[in-house]
Amino acid sequence: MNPIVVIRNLSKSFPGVRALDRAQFELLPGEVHALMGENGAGKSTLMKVLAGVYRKDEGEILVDGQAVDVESPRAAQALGIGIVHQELNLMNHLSAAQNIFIGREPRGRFGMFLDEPALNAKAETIFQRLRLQLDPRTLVGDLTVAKQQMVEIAKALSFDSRVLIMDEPTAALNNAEIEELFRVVRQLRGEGVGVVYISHKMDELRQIADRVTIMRDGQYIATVPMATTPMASIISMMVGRELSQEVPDIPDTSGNPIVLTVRGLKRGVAIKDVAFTLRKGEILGFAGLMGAGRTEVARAVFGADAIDAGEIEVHGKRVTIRSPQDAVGHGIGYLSEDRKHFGLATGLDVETNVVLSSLQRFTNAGMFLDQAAIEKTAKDYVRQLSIKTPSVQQLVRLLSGGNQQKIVIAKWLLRDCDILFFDEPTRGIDVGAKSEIYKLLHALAAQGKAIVMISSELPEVLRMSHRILVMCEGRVTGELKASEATQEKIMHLATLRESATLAALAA
Amino acid sequence: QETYIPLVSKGFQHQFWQAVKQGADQAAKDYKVRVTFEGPETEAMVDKQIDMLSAALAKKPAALGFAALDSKAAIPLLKKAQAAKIPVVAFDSGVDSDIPVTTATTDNKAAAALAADKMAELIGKSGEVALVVHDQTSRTGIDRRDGFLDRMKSTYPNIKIVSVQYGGGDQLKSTEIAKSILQASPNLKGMFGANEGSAIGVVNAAKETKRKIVIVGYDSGKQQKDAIKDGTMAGAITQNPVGIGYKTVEAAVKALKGETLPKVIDTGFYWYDKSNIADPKIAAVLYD
Amino acid sequence: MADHTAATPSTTTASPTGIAARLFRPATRQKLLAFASLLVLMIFFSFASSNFMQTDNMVAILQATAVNGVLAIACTFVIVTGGIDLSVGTMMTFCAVMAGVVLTYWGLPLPLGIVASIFFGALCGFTSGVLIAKLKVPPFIATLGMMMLLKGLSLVISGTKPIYFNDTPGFTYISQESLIGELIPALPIPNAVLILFNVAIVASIVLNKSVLGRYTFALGSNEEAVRLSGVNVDFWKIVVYSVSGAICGIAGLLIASRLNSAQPALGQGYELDAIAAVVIGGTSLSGGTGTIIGTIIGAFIMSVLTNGLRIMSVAQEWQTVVTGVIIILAVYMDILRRRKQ
Amino acid sequence: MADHTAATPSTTTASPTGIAARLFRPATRQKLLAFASLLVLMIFFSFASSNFMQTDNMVAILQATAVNGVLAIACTFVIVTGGIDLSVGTMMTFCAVMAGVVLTYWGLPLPLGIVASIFFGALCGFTSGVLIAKLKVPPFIATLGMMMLLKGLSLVISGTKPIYFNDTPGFTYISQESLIGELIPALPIPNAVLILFNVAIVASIVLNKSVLGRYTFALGSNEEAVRLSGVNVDFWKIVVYSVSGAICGIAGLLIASRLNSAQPALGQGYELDAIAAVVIGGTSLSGGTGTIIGTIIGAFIMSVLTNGLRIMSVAQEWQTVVTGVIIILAVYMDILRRRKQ
Ligand SMILES: Nc1ncnc2c1ncn2[C@@H]1O[C@H](COP(=O)(O)OP(=O)(O)OP(=O)(O)O)[C@@H](O)[C@H]1O
Ligand SMILES: Nc1ncnc2c1ncn2[C@@H]1O[C@H](COP(=O)(O)OP(=O)(O)OP(=O)(O)O)[C@@H](O)[C@H]1O
Ligand SMILES: [Mg+2]
Ligand SMILES: [Mg+2]
Repeated sequence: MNPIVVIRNLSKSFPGVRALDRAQFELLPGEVHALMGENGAGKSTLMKVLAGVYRKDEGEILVDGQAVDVESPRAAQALGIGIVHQELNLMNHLSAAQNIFIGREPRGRFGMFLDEPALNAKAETIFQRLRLQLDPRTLVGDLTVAKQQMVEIAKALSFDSRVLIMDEPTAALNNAEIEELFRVVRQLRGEGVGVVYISHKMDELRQIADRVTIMRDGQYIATVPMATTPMASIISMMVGRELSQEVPDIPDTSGNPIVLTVRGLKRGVAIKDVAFTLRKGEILGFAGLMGAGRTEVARAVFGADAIDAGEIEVHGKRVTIRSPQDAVGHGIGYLSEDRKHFGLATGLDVETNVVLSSLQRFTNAGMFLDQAAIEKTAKDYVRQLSIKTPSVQQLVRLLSGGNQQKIVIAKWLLRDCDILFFDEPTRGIDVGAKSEIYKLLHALAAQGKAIVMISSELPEVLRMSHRILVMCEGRVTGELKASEATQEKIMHLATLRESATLAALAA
Repeated sequence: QETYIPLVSKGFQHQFWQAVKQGADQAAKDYKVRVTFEGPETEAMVDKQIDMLSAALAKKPAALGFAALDSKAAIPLLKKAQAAKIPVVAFDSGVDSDIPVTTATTDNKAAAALAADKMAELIGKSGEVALVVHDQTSRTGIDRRDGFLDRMKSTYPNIKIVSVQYGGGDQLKSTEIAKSILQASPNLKGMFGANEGSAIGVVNAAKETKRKIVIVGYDSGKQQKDAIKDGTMAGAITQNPVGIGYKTVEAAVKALKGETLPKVIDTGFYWYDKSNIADPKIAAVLYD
Repeated sequence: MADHTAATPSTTTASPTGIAARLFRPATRQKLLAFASLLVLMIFFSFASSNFMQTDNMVAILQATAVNGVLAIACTFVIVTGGIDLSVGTMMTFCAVMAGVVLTYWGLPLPLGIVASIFFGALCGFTSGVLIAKLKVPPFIATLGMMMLLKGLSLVISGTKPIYFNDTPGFTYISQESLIGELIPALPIPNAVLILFNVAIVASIVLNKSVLGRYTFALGSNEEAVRLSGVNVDFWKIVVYSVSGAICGIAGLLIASRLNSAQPALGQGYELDAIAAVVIGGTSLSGGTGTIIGTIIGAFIMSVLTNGLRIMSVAQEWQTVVTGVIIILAVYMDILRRRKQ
Repeated sequence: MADHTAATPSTTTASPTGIAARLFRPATRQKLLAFASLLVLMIFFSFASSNFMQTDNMVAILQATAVNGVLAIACTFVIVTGGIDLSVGTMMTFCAVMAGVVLTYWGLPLPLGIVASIFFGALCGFTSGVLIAKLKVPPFIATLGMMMLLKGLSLVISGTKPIYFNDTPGFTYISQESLIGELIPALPIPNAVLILFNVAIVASIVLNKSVLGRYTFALGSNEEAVRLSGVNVDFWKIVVYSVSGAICGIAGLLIASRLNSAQPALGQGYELDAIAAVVIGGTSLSGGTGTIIGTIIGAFIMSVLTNGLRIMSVAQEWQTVVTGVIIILAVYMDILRRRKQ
């Protein structure tokens, strides 16, 4: 079989960074080809060059054996190359259907006016194919990150491309949606489409990928078949060393003092009478399906959104939290699931973002900044979290997605809160870094911090939590001890709809 | 029922117009009528003035005072006033139409020509002269500029006009403009500031650059009077803004009573300098 | 940052049929509520002065809104893309002057003058568009430069004198006469107002139903995403600025016809009024949202306010104070209304 | 994992010491290049007119920049947060009028007048800040309203008459006299310029080295992220507008001292010049970036241009045309320079 895409000796530099260094890649029709590497290895950059977003510095790209110059996204589309970008690229003020067909709107009369019904119908067809429950007319800005991600995927599918690049498409998705996505991907593979699949989730890759190309520091390392290569060796190729997988033992925290009590929390339809407690030194996992309301709960407790009702006690004392400032004042931190919009000032540099919520600590006379101390602190965290950046003065916008995530984590570590909400903390983070973050969370808990970890990856919830709270449709549907929790039990609680819960409570 | 007479003027914020307003208010008191006074921000805003005029007409006034920015543009509304039997008194500059019952005005061209004569006399009828004017397109700006330039051209062949620039009557801008002109013309002998703001700008520039030139101004105001008293300014032309305002309202009242009015009420203009500034006749037409 | 609460007009939700049903939909109620500030103002002024609520004065208000309204529509397009156009005022004047050149200096027939005005508007808009899209000059600077350039050119071309249209008999018809008044004498609404509403309707259709409109919103929402979708962003941006320019050309005709002359010095300062109308109408300066109806309401709020204060004979310095306060209040009311939604 | 970060080029930025080395760093070269447009203009005018490059004229240019420069600095703070301030011009006038009230009407001593001007500026800024941060009125509208409000108030308070400072002998010293000239007679640089540079230096330090400055940038970059970091966003926004207002108060003193009077009708239109200087100086209107030095260069570009064209006695209508073109060109050059970087 002739490859559809061949990339040879491709190099690309950004100021201060050689993102790609003679990288290679080959894609066959009808295969799902995984691209793996640590954060900042150059995966996204390689694919952006292929999709016409960046121009290559040197090297060549062959499509169907012909050397091509992919000079713009439009040129890529003409070559049959479609891409789901790692970062969402949506127009929030337009509807889902309008987003999907931007630039290819069905036209009505005179070729000037839009045929909205046709547009919505076409979008609906794609949603059905994805088995996605979504009104094509909903504004994208009103959707959750997960739904937005699905819209991006629907958009890529709408091109009927021969090459489909998916850069971490499942970072925001839950298992059911991932299943649907995989079904579609397999179907496309059957039709002879070449799929490039980038992900940090190993189990997914096992399920879907045929071959894997591994990259490290912008260089090509190897291409191996997925089925026959042990995961450990792929990982060691990625990180360039062995990674130990210690399984932490779960301490008993049931006797620790309670640091946070939430009672009767209500907010519109998103949060319906939520109550929970959090103990010192405990990691409380929040499990649930997309839209279960976990993010909403965290934001409400943090004061980011106004609540309709509810009591919050911190260290046994009633507190009123009206703004994030109040929350931070009471020692509560919140790491958002949407780093680009809510976590980072991406136009500013690394050090500023790291110290953003602790700025007052770096002042002389309460006014002027101690620049040296800021730089030193930022450098410490860059080292501690292995953040890949040319300097702490680099703009955060220019970092790879995973490294951006680490900066948000650094920000909250530095703030040193007693109570931390981590909303999808490992989203888009590579295996190596993931285990670093796990270690970090355990270390924090061991220091006596209380942690709420919201995660849509069940294995992660199971592995990390001392106790698991499951939510469905804005209600807490159950609580599980770490020892008794299984994927099945969680899934059961996560799908307990309102009437079922009432019945269960009555029983 | 009190008699209501709105005055729609060319401006409102400048001291000149405030003086006109003062005269109108005085006449309103004397004749027991109610007047209002308004005008657009700049003398370019012809359409804004027309909106003001139509709002004034909507108030069903007894009579109307009007200083047209562009007389042709206002004719449809003036016709409406005529149809509603509202007498219109034009002031400041005339309206190209026979609708106004009378016009209370200063001959700006003749006044500027007088300024040119005085300037020529003071610099010995030869040398370089420059102008700072408030506006390039408004009637008063054009008339004062052309009145000055025409007289210079026709009567004083040895006087060279090196520059005419426009500062919108803004004192700061006029100062900068005058400074640039002084810089560009080291031999400049005299400068004419065509309204209060322009004249003050010229005075400021001369002070800041410590240049000795002959300055001729226009209108009055405290700073111009001070400059004349301390010799920085040789003299200035003043109109009789208070008189314009007074006469306008007076004429309107007379028109309402059915009295016949002359076609033009010339409110006059005067040259004033150190020698006659304290003269009661002059002092009466100067404003602070 | 994305503005999650803002509603796009282009996505009117599932349409139930029947006019009554439509009228009572929440979305429609919402839109009607946008008139609230305007109504409050009008009611207030009716009580404050008996001269306010009279046909003549209503007509005067309509007439006074025409030019600013059309300019505001032009601005709406640009602002929805997230840009800004400071040149609308002087561009209007420039177009009027060009119409004067064609009609009065060259003595060509009226339709050519109309075409010239709109053509030169589109040309100026095109130039701004090229500067912004191709040379990447920020809209503020490109249109500021354009504003000064056109102001100067108007003066140069006209010889710093007004150009009168006395030799073009039908010219005043455009703005001053009343087609409606000829049919219904009790409603002497001048043609300028008719033109304003026609421009508004066409603009509304273009913005909501056409490809151009779609890209206008898309550009304002996330330009990079549009570019990554393979759309020729530069081209569409240039089109938007050209359309906006052409609309300024219409405004140029309106004002020239109203004054029966092209006044070369006029125009600067008008851009602020136009932009204010757009923003009072609920369009966000960060782009991606906006409605023509909002803009029209905004323009009316401004002219009702100005007219009402004049009718009440409020001292002019106080008029300015009150206008400032009311503009803030009107927008604040609109914000409260949306927040409740 | 730690060894991997070492492999990345994080070592390239280790700062070389020594002033010479610093001067030749790319970052410094970059900054110097920002002066390019200014230099090109100055060289051009020197050739065009022998009267341009003379001490007197240089001093005149410096002085002509003072007011606009200070206003532009005020604007810079607001623009870096992603906001805009249309009220700087009339706020300046209002502050001048308030100084007049304190000094001339009430006859209080000079320092109180200075304090009053700055205080009322801060108060106005504070009010805008509250409207924007607490009531969520968009900055454009809040400051537009403020602009009109203050314009009206200046006229009301002053009785639409200039207030003269003849009874406060030291008042003209603020702007007109020359402290430097007393020491070095060859350099009669007026105090206004000294004040401009002092304000610039302090503003630069505040923007780059203080907590306020850091939050100013952060707000402009991503306000929501700052809020979710537990920062009191509203508070800091109000502080930024207040600081900006206080700086307008300084501008008010400068202009009042220069004209030895508070001219209540002046000020509108100055905001566009100030904002233009900021944007020409490379600050983006969408916030998050900006430098005071850039703003100062922008202000100088504008005044050199105006002065040069006047010295060349270019007809005024052409001055406007040329200014428009040059502003666009200057910004385009700056864009090219950054792109090369
Ligand atoms: N526009 C840019 N300017 C400067 N540097 C960039 C830019 N885009 C990417 N980089 C740098 O190039 C390197 C490769 O980034 P890339 O986004 O391709 O990584 P990645 O493999 O996709 O990582 P992740 O798994 O975190 O998404 C990183 O060091 C990143 O900081
Ligand atoms: N910006 C928004 N506008 C409107 N509705 C929203 C918005 N964000 C969330 N919702 C709704 O609120 C509910 C709870 O969403 P939330 O994001 O808290 O879920 P979650 O459990 O955190 O899921 P996820 O896995 O997506 O993070 C859902 O019904 C969702 O559709
Ligand atoms: Mg990536
Ligand atoms: Mg969530």
